[in-house]
This record gives sequence, C-alpha cells and structure tokens, in this order.
Amino acid sequence: MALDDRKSEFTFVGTRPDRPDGLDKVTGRAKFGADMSAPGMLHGAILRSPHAHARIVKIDTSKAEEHKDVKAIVTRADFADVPFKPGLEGEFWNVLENVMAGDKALYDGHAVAAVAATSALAARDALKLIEVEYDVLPHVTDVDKAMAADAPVIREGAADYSVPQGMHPNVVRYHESGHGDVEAGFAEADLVIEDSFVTEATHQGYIEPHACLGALGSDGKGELWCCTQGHWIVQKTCAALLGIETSQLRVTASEIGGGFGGKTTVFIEPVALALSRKANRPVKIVMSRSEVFRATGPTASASMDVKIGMKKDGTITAAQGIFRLQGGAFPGAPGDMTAMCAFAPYDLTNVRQVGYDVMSNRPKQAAYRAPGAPMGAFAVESVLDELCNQLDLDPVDVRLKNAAQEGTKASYGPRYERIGLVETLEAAKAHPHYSAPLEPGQGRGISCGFWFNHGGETSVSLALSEDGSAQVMVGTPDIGGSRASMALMAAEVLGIPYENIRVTIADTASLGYNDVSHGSRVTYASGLATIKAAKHAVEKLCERAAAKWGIPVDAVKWQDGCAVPSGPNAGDFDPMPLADITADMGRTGGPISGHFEATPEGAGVSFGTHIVDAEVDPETGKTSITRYTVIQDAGKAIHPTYVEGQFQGGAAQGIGWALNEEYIYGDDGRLQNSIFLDYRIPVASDLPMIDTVIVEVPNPGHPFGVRGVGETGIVPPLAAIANAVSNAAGVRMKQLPMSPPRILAALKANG
Amino acid sequence: MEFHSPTSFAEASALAAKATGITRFLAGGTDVLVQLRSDLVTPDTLIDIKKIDGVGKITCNADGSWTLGVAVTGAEMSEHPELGRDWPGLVEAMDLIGSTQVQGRATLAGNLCNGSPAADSVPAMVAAGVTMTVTGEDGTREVAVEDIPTGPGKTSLAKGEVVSAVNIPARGDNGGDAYLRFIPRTEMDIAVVGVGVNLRLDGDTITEARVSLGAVAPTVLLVDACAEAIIGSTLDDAALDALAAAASAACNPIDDKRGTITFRTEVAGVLAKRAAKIAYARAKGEDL
Amino acid sequence: MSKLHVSTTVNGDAVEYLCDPRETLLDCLRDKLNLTGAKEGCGTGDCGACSVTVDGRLVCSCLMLGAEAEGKQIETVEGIADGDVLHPLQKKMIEYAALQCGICTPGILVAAKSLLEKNPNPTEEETRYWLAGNLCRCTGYDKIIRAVMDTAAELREAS
Amino acid sequence: MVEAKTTGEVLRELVRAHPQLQGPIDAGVSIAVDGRIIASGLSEPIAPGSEVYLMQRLRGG
Repeated sequence: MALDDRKSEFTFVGTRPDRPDGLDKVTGRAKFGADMSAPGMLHGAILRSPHAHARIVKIDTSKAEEHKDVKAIVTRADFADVPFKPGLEGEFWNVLENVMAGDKALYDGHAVAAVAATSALAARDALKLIEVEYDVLPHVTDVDKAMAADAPVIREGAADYSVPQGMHPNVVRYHESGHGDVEAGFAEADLVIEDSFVTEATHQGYIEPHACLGALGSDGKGELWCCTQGHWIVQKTCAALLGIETSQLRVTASEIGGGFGGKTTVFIEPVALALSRKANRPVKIVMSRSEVFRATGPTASASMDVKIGMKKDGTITAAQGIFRLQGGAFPGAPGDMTAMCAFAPYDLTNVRQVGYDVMSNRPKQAAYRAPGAPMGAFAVESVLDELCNQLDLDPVDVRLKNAAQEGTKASYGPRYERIGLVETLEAAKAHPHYSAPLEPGQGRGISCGFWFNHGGETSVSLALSEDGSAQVMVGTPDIGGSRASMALMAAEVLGIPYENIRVTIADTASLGYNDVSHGSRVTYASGLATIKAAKHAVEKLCERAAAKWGIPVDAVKWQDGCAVPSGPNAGDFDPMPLADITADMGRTGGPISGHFEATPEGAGVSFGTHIVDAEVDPETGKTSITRYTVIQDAGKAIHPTYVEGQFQGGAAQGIGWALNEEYIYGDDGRLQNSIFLDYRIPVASDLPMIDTVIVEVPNPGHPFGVRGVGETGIVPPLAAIANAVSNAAGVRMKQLPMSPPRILAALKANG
Repeated sequence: MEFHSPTSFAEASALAAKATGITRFLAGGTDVLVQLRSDLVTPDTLIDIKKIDGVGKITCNADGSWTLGVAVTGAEMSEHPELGRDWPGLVEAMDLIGSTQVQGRATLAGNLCNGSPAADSVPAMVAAGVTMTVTGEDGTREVAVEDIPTGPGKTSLAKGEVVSAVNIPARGDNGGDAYLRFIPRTEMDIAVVGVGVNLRLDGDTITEARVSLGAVAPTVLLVDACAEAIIGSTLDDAALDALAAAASAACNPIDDKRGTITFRTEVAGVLAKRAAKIAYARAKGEDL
Repeated sequence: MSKLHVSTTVNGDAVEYLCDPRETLLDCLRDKLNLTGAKEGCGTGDCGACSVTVDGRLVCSCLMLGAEAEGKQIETVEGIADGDVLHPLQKKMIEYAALQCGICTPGILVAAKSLLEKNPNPTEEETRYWLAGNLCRCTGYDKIIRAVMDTAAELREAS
Repeated sequence: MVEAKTTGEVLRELVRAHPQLQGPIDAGVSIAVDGRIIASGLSEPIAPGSEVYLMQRLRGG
C-alpha cells in the first residue's frame, strides 16, 4: 500500500503518557475474563483424561445427571460435525478434537466431558460422578522418540502434502529451504562445528487462567465474554464448532491477563456455549492453573542439529540446521518457523534448513511469542559462540561481520528491506555492559534474534464527538498498553490532545473482522489502521471547513488540529480548530467518522541483540543472572515506556525458559509439574533490573516507521544465557532448561 | 465437609476422635487448602484450631526454653527479636517457606504434620531438638519432631491426636544453628535438599552437634554420622569433608521433578559444609 | 453440607455471607461480595494475585477459607484508594507503566502497600524478596520494583 | 515461468502451470515481493522485474 504520508517529526508519538486503563487496573475495577457474571448463571467444569493416550470406550454420565444441582452435561456428541483434513488445513477439526475428545484421549488433561451446575463446587463434585471407561494405549511424549519407527501412532492421515514418503505418521508437516551449496561452503571453512541441542516445552505462563461466560439459545443466537487475544477468531471457531452462524454469536473480549500467544485459540469457550445451549442458561467456565498447564497450549519442545563453518576471520561459509519440533497431539508445531528464523540474522552464501512438525501425546501446542524462533536461535547462536571461542574471535565482531542488511538475501528466501540488525550490534558493542569487567565465576553471553512480525486483517473506526473529542474502536485486545499507543497515533494525526481520545476494544458486532493480537502486529497494523482512519476523518473535517469558508476542499489542509487555508488562492481565514468543526457537524452534513480496513502488508522484520552476565555456583550448578541488556530495533517507539516493558518482559520469560521452566512428564505420560510451585517462572528476587536500548530504524511499511516489538525480545535470551552460562561454567550447555542438576552433571562430566 | 472451630485442644481431640472419614486440622492452611482445592485431599472433617486460647503466643520460659502456640506464623516468628537471636537457623528455615503471603499463615506444626520430607522447618527443628506437645483423648505427651513423620504425607500421630504446642530447647551458651536449602530459584520453591545444623562449642572445639537432612529420604533424617564427623573438631577442612561425605552417604533420595538422586546426594554434602560453617560462626558469637 | 454464616469487615464495611466450608476467602470476596479485584491466578498460594490483608497481615486469600474470616478485618485492592484519591503506589504504578496486562497489579499493590507500612525504606533486594510471591509474567519486574521504591522515597519525603 | 501483475495472479498462474502446488497454496502461503512479505493480500501489485518469493504462511504469537 502506498505510504505517501510518512512522518518522522512527532508531537505526541514518542511521549510517555499514562495509559487510559490505568485507573481501572490499579483499583481492581478492570473486568478480566473471570470477573463477569450474568443473571441465572451456571458454572461449568470439565472432566479431563488422566491418561496420555487411551481409547474412550464409554462415558456414563447417568449418576452426574441425577445430581440435583446439575443442569447440563456435554460430550463430543454435542458439537458440530466438523470435517477432518490433514495438517493445518483442517484446523477447525483439530481445535474441536482438542476442545472435546472424540474416540481417543490424546494427552493427560484432554477434555472428555463437561458439566454445568448451579455452583462451581457442585460442578466439580458432579465431574466425579461421571464414569469413563478407557482402553489405555501406548504413548510417546518425546519428539525424537515420536519420530522413531516403533512409536505409537497418534493419528493416521494427519500428515499433509509436505511430508516426504517413508516418514513416521507422527511427522505431519515438513519444511526445507535455503540457498547455495552448503557442502561446498563447509569445505571452505577453517573450522566446522556440528552439535545437537534440546529444549523442553514451556508454557506462556500468563497469570490469568482462561475464563469465559457464554450464553447460547436454541435459536442459534449467542453472546460470549472471554479473555482472548482475538475475539473474531473465537467467534469464527465457536460458530464452526457449534454449527451456528458466525454473525449470530457476539463475542466481547474482556480485559486480558496476559496471553503471549497462548490465548490465540479456544479451549473452554465452545464448551461453555454448548453447555449453555443445553441448559438454556448462561454458563461460566474458569480454568484452574493446573488445567491451564495440562490442557492449554504450551510451546513446542525441540531437538536440533546445527552445523556451521567459519573462516579464521569470522566469515561464515555455510550453515545448516535440522529442527524437530514436537507440538502435542495435533499438527502445528512451528518447525517451519524455527527453520526460517534460525539463520535469518546472517548474510549467508550457503544455507540449508529443515523443519519437522511432530505429534506426540502432549497438549496441542499454541503460539508462544515468536513461535519456534527462540529454540532455533539457541542452537545456532550456541554454535556461533563456540566457533568464536575456538577461533578466539569477538562474538559481536563476528556477528557484525556476517550481519544481514538491506538487500541481503535472507536465509528463508526474500531480500530484506531496511532492517536494523547492524544498529543493534553496534549499540551492543558501544554499551558499557559489553566492556564491563566480569567477576570470577561469571560469564558473558550475547545473541542476536529475529522475528518476522505480522500484519493481519485489521479494521478500525474512529468517530468524532461534537465537543471535539474522538473515540477509536479497534479490534485487537489490549494486552500491554496498546490503547495508549493507538490514542497517541490518533492524536498525532488529528492534532488533538492524547487525553481527548478514548480507545475501546470493540466487540465482534461493532467492527469488521480483526486478526488476533499476535505476531507483534497490534502497534503496527491497528496503529496503521488508526492512522488511516484518523486521516479519513481529517479529510471530512477539511471538507466541512472548505464548505464553511466557501473554498474548494483542495484549498484546505490539516495542521496542528486545525483546518487551514492552503495555497495562494485559498483565501485568508483563521485556522479552524477541530472542535469548531465538530460543534455544529449535525447541521453541516452529519456525523464525522473515519474508517479503515485492510491487511497491511509491510510489517517489517525485527532484530535484537542481548547481552547477559551469568554467575554459576560450581558446587551446586545454580545460576544467577547478574546483568542483562536488551537492544532491539523498534522502528519507531510510539510509547517508549511500553516498548521497554516488552523488551524487559521478553528477557524475563527467556530467563525462565533458559534456566528453570520445563514440562516434566512421568513415565506414565502425565504432567508432573502443573502448578506454579513446580513450574518455575522467574520471581522478582530472581532477576536484576533489565536494561534496555531502543534502536529506531524506521520500518518502510508503516507511516510512522513502527515495527512490532512484542516477540523479538524472547528470541535471543535462550542463546545469550546459554552462552553466558557455558562461558561461566567452562562447559557447553546444550539442553534447556539449564537446571542446576543439568549444569552440575555437565560440570562433573567435564571434570 | 464439616467445619469445626473448637475452643480447647481437648475439644479438638474429641472432635477428631469421633470423626469418620478424612480429618484434618486447620492451622495456617497453606497445605490443607492446596490439597482441598486440587481435589487431592478433601477432608470430611476440618477442625480449625485457631480459636483455641493461646495458640498465637510465643513464650520464653524461665529456663530459657521457648513454647510456641501451634498457630504462630512464620511471619510472627521472624518478627520476634529474641527468638531469632536464640535460634536464627530455625527462624530462617521457617522464613524460607513460601512467600511473604504464605508466611502470614504457615506454621511449624502444619509444616511438620503435612509430612513432607522436604518441609524446610523440619530439619531445623530436628537439629535444634524441638519437641511437640501432642494432645489426645488420654491427655498429652511430648514427642521429638523426628519421631512424628513416618513417610511422605504420613505421621505417627494417632486418631484424635493433635499437636498442641511447640517446645524449643533453651539455646544455652556457645551454641549456634543454621539451615540451608537448595532451590533453583531464589524463592517460592520446595527444597531439593535441606540441611539443618545445630552445634555447641567449648572454645573452638565442637562438643555437641545435631545434623539433619531434608528431601533426601522418605522422612527428614537426623544423621548421627554427620554429627560424629564434626564433634571434637574445630570444623577444619578434614572435618568438613568428613561431614560432607557422611551427609551424602546418608542420602536415600529419589529422582523426581525437583532433582536427581545424583544431584541431591552431591548437594547434601555441599550444603552440610556451608550450614555447619554458619552454625559454627554463630556459636562463636559472630553475627551472621 | 450446610452453609456457614460469616460476619466480617471488608475495607471497613461490615458484611455477611453464607459459604460452603470448602469455599476460600477469595471465592467469597469474588462471588458473594462481588469484589473481583483480587484474582485467582493459581489457587495454590504461588502467584499472589489474590493478595489481601487480614487483620493487617498479608495473605493469599486463596489459602484461607471464607469461614475463617469471621470477625476479621480484611483489606483488598478496592480499599487502597481514599475515595477519589489514588494511593501514591497506585499513581506510581501507572506513571512507571509498571503494569502491562494488569492481572497481577491488584496483588502487587496490596503486597507493596503492606511492605511500605512495615518497612518505609526497603532496599531493592528487600523489595524483590517481599514481592517474590507475586508473579508477574509481563514486565520482568523492573518497572514494578522501581515504582515501589520511588513511592517509598516519596512517602518518606512527605512524612 | 508465469506472468502476473498481482500477488493473486501469481498464485492462480502457478497452480495453472503446476497443479501440484494447489496443496501448499491451500495450506497457506505468503508471497514476498522485493522483500516485503505479503501475508494474504491478492491484489498487491508486482512491478516488472520484482523478485517474488513464496513462503509457508507465517503465524505469530
């Protein structure tokens, strides 16, 4: 799309005003998923499989039905008949099968039945009265084992067109890309290092468990309130799973208590609606934390082989990676994303990458912040660090030497537009952290990271009020302060104060389709749409001013919140402020609004470089992170404080993933650590302050230069921390998390 | 579930004695409520003992020993100036359990009766020689802490018996205690290994010692071999190595989500040394 | 399973409710008193989103039964502001952008207020350890810690 | 070799010339035109001499 309206001097953008929902959120007034209730409301609860893999022989609900407080029970039979297709093509079927098991329970925690009762306790009690007869089947939860010839087959026919002949049926998608001749490249190298790496599945770990309140009638009309990253996908999916028309279901997104990719699909929402339809009363379902861990989307686990050749001067001659990702009992593990992102920071003549999407008896993976990218970066950047160590080269210099720039043919194919990787590396090199001395026992690591960023379907409306204030309706749930960013961008275009703009997350009945708040797309795409919608309104404001002045509309321009005459023959009029035009808009042609809808296609890829210091206790293998610096290209920071927050949050999640977070399965295929006590996300005392540097290399695909910032920040930490820990411990750590038992074992093995 | 709030231990004991099904006493509730909520244990009878007179008191007796009510929380122990001066290791062990919020509720008796081998306060109590007063239908008896847990989630308390007081010995002269645990984070974890050390000096020489290990066996262990390794020494390197070896040798752990057998065995020795050094310094009057 | 009648005081208001003995204080605050500011993030006392004070003591309301609230003084996030005047901590949380999604914010505020009442001059380490039971997944804690410490400094100056 | 002036035409012409591409295209592809990744738009113009690159459709978190 033409960006004839690019802007680089700003009045409002780049300032740091208070967020519009701040007061609600510090007073407890903000309504999150579980905070809504309705007259006559019932409470739902879901019965889940205790087995990793089992045929469901029989479900006897008769005793539960006799419970006096039970008003409805649903099983798979209460959902629509959605067609099965291989791969991601049949995603509705995959989601339905995940939401409520069909013939088989495919993982520990898989939903098999649900109850609605007059209280939450009664619903839980009633679950215990449902008798399920299982025929337990062999299971597999490890990615390498799931690909082995003797692995139990999760589902025949799930593989799509991409999978080469002869692979195990659990391999359901395959990706291969690259360019040049890697063998020739390895032959040119002075040193080639090839190594294998493993990462465990982690959970997005949002503090708000999934919650929803649904009402659906036998007339096919429904209402749904839920915490989600995207209520249109909820609307579309629920309608498909329940066999109703999409437009008859109105979905309102609550305030959302974190998502990080994990709330981009549905789990309990169709169940609440099915129960509601059966009971003819509103039904609320709130997941427990244990249900969140067992039955919502963790990320994929990975097993990876990376081989890189380098010359003595640091030039990379060839790079190859094989990335096997396990995404639970459904297609979707982002092996393709891992492969495409792994080498993306570098300008490579010879590169080849292969990604596998493998099924196992685990919950269906969901996106988690730059899905797939952190694992690949861990493997690649670890090998790069080892090459630097062995060739005695500075790790930042080597990355600078090989860094991708504008015009570089990316490892995944296309050529880059203007990008900011070099700028982040130069900032890293100049940062005092990089040259600060280390204490004994400490090590320093650096890593680069890449993420594509995303545009996506977007629709925004803006309406002006008579008093000259503006309301903006956007369709992307605000997870981290995006209402403030939207208001800043609208203020910039309209020329009215930030405080005079109210941004609302519209429900599905109030706006056209909006893609999910994911892919770091909100500030980019909803921002772009907000800017365009505001410009649309400005055009109308100029028309009204022209009519009032009696001059042609092209003789009016918009400046600092006022219509002003433009050009030599426009006439001599005082600037007409926005509020003067809206004051009598009812009498001068009616309401003034702006609208914009599109799929913006210039998201602009993003790079970051992280520096981290770690200290390892050689006697116990315990690691502490002593210093952390995030440097990332934001294109243009609309609200810099929230950009910093995204950087810091990404780093913190990466620290958890690198050091302690993991899905631990027992031999029985059951998840062992489904509470926050045992699934160890970082606590306040685990972390240092996290320093940030915002690099601004404007994205040519956004009027203000915005690049998304939400996801790239979690790509470098795994590798940066692994490099720091490896350098501190004197032994290369190849498995995440680098928990103390693993570090101590590596230290012992190393003598 | 029936809920009772008796006003005496005799009443509490009687309620428990006649109850059928699963009975739990509710002090801080930080374990009972978690088990209730997760449907692990849903008691048929829950007896809240916090309405009983005196359960919130910390008393220093004339002989220097201490009596703590069973509802005294970790936070109250940490805030008590003299208790922490006498038994810093014990107070710190209690303080390690959970968050500030959990400290506002959790109790020594609850931590003990939950029966977890990884309970942080228990090795510290064992090392300190703490006893529990137990009230049953036939009156009260005094039981050493190490004799109460019999396995994960199990205790030696009979039906109708309830812990009614915590008795901490007099500190006496030239003594010091310490408790260290290993967790992967800095807070909010269950001990992977825990070590409590309590010792007394004559000059520079250790004359008495009790060393206790947590999370390395089905119950918290009182390890005589550890004590023997350092008694008679000035905690020189040889004694420390012997202590570490004895600690590791006493371990009988499992591989689980929190740690491996190898790791626990190794780290038990490491922590035993570190804890002994702290206890020794405290016995010397150094402020740690 | 008969219900228990509980009389208690929440944010200075005398309230009563009937609860099942299995219901937590958090259940009662949210479902019976419609005080939904305290959140259930875990139900096991590990996340702190349900933090309240009971007789001045910071606790997780998910780790206390509704029945135990009889006769107590309970303070929740809804009681932190004084009428239309925000508490300095609330102001600083907004000013520092110390919240992203905001689900942990009520618990952080209750816990931080309790810290500053007990220790008006906490170090960064003391602040971090006091708040270790309040999980935040969005911010990396940096801005939260800064907001709390700056509030402490401001309150010290004002007093 | 296909002739096309927009992203949509590229996909149509590709399937016409290579029917085996129907599967991958149905499964979702993005087209990069001179480096800019077009996630879904069918009407994005392709200038003569542009570099066009087909990728599996990107997903975000």
